[in-house]
Amino acid sequence: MMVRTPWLVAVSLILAGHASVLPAQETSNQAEAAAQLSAESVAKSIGRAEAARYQAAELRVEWLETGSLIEQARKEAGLGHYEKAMALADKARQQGELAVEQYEREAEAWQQRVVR
Amino acid sequence: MASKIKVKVKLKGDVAEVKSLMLHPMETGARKDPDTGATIPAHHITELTFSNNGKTVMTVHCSTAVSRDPYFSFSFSGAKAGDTLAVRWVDNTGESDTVETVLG
Amino acid sequence: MQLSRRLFVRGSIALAALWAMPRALLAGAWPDKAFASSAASEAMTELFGADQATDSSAISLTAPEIAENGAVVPITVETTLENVQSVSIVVEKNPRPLAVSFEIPPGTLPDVACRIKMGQTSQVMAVVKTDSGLFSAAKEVKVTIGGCGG
Amino acid sequence: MHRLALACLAVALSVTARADPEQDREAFRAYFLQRFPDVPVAEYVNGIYAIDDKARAQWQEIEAFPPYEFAVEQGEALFGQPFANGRGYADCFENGGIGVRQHFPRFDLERGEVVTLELALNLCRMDNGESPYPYESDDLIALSAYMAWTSRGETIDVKVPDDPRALAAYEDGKRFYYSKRGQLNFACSDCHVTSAGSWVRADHLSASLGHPSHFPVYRSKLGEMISLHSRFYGCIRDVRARPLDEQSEEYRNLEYFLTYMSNGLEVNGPGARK
Repeated sequence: MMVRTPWLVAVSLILAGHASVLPAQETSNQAEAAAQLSAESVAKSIGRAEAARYQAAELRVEWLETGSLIEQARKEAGLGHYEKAMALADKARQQGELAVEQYEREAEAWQQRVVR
Repeated sequence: MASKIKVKVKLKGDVAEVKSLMLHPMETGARKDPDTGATIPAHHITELTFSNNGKTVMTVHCSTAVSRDPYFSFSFSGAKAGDTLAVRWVDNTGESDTVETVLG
Repeated sequence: MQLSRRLFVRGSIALAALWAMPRALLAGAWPDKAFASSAASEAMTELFGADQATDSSAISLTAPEIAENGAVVPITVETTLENVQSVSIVVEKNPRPLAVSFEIPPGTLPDVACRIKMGQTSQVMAVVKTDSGLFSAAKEVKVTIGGCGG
Repeated sequence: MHRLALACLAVALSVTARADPEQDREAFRAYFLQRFPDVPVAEYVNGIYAIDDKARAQWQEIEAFPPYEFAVEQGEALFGQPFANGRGYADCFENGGIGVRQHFPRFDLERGEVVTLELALNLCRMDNGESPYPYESDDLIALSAYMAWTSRGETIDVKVPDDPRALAAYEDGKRFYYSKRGQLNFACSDCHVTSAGSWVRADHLSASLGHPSHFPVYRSKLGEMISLHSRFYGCIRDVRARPLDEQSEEYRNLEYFLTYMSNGLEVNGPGARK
């Protein structure tokens, strides 16, 4: 009865990993590109993230951290840390998109889990 | 609410089984306010006394390691219906609370 | 009573003879030094004048094996020892190990329960003082952190 | 022709799948009874303590003198205080509000929505010219605790009236319950049906059967009383989704579905939890 379920943890980790864009994954090419980032392009990314978040929020399926990621992105952008701000905004946008995908998938998938 | 101490006594022969629960934050002084980050000062009951018809039947000395909304139970002999059991605590800020109950 | 305690607090070496006396019981006041001690043995010495207690099977200490919640750990201590003067609960790994001390006058039964906080997995010791010395029983209580409920 | 028959069959199937709360309830209950054959059905109202012996002993120590008694006392005092217009809570409920917890949440045909006990209390206040309580208010939770207390031992009896709106609300709660959400991609049912009895980090997962029977609860961790919707809020946050507000339509519908699943069990609120 009291069986540990590593799969629960494993699934969470996989999903958490899938949904994150880790700065460590950035290559030197990206670093070069980052040097060319402007306040304008960062603002655009933040705008896209905000739009994705909004779409998820409208469906009432927004993820927990998306809003604070955008907030952090704005803060970093304000400090001129464009690379950091971009990574945060992209992560937030991805979260917004994944939440909407999750919602669409669940439109039918939930039926499979009903106890019958 | 009047007193923030609740006490329940069961008489079994001349033995009184006493259970008592009181509302108190029992702050350790190590906790931080999650909003402001400021340390919440220690605020805890230091001494709790139970006396039956004026005679002390239990004194409890507490540290901050006593849980929030403290609970204590004990038993004493020589009790009878009609006795008055008084419970009183004082805390490190000098606040106190007291309640009396008649054994039934 | 208050006076003898004050004298003691001043720490006069001339009063070293008093060291062995249980100050808390002597004074009947809140044993601040014992409660402030950061080591179990120090707290014991402050409270009882000795840091050693004899293991006793006459003490029954009920505490959970795994605490459901470190903030509320129910503890019960009962003993068949006679002439009990106090029952104290010491949590070795708490920042201040002495958690609570019950002073038991004649006529009150040595059967007490309370709920305490534990910061981490630790030995929990019940120390019973009788007219013939200090006795103890101990048990490890595991404290786990995290999850949804905790 | 063949295709048409299949389509008809599909429609017929989806209608039966959607339209029978009672069938859902029987299946839900049977699932847990089969999963934990040693646990008597009446025990499920004790949540995790129905299936975890060690935690149960500690919970019983707390129940020996539970801190929620202060909330019950506070709730009773508030319940008896008349409004400015001289009327009181007792005037808003059947049987003067005593022993009625088991009928909540109910589908209000006039309002066309699910009315939980907390919402009913606030509607009562507003109907009598008082301002509603914020849903996290201690006073509102105390009132709810008192009303649960007076209903202890009553059998949970939530009804889905024969009205498409009521059925839709029930169905919406059911969909919410079984839908994955949040970054961790969990549905309520993933933890509290499929994995009930298993561990998540340091916690043992409770069974959903009986979940709503004991609210509001005193949370030792917080040192305060919380509502069922505050627990929903916590669970949703734990799967890393942004929680919805207490008494949102979604949470009310979820409570409706979840409580219907526990029909036949006893009200035993308020409760004590870690």
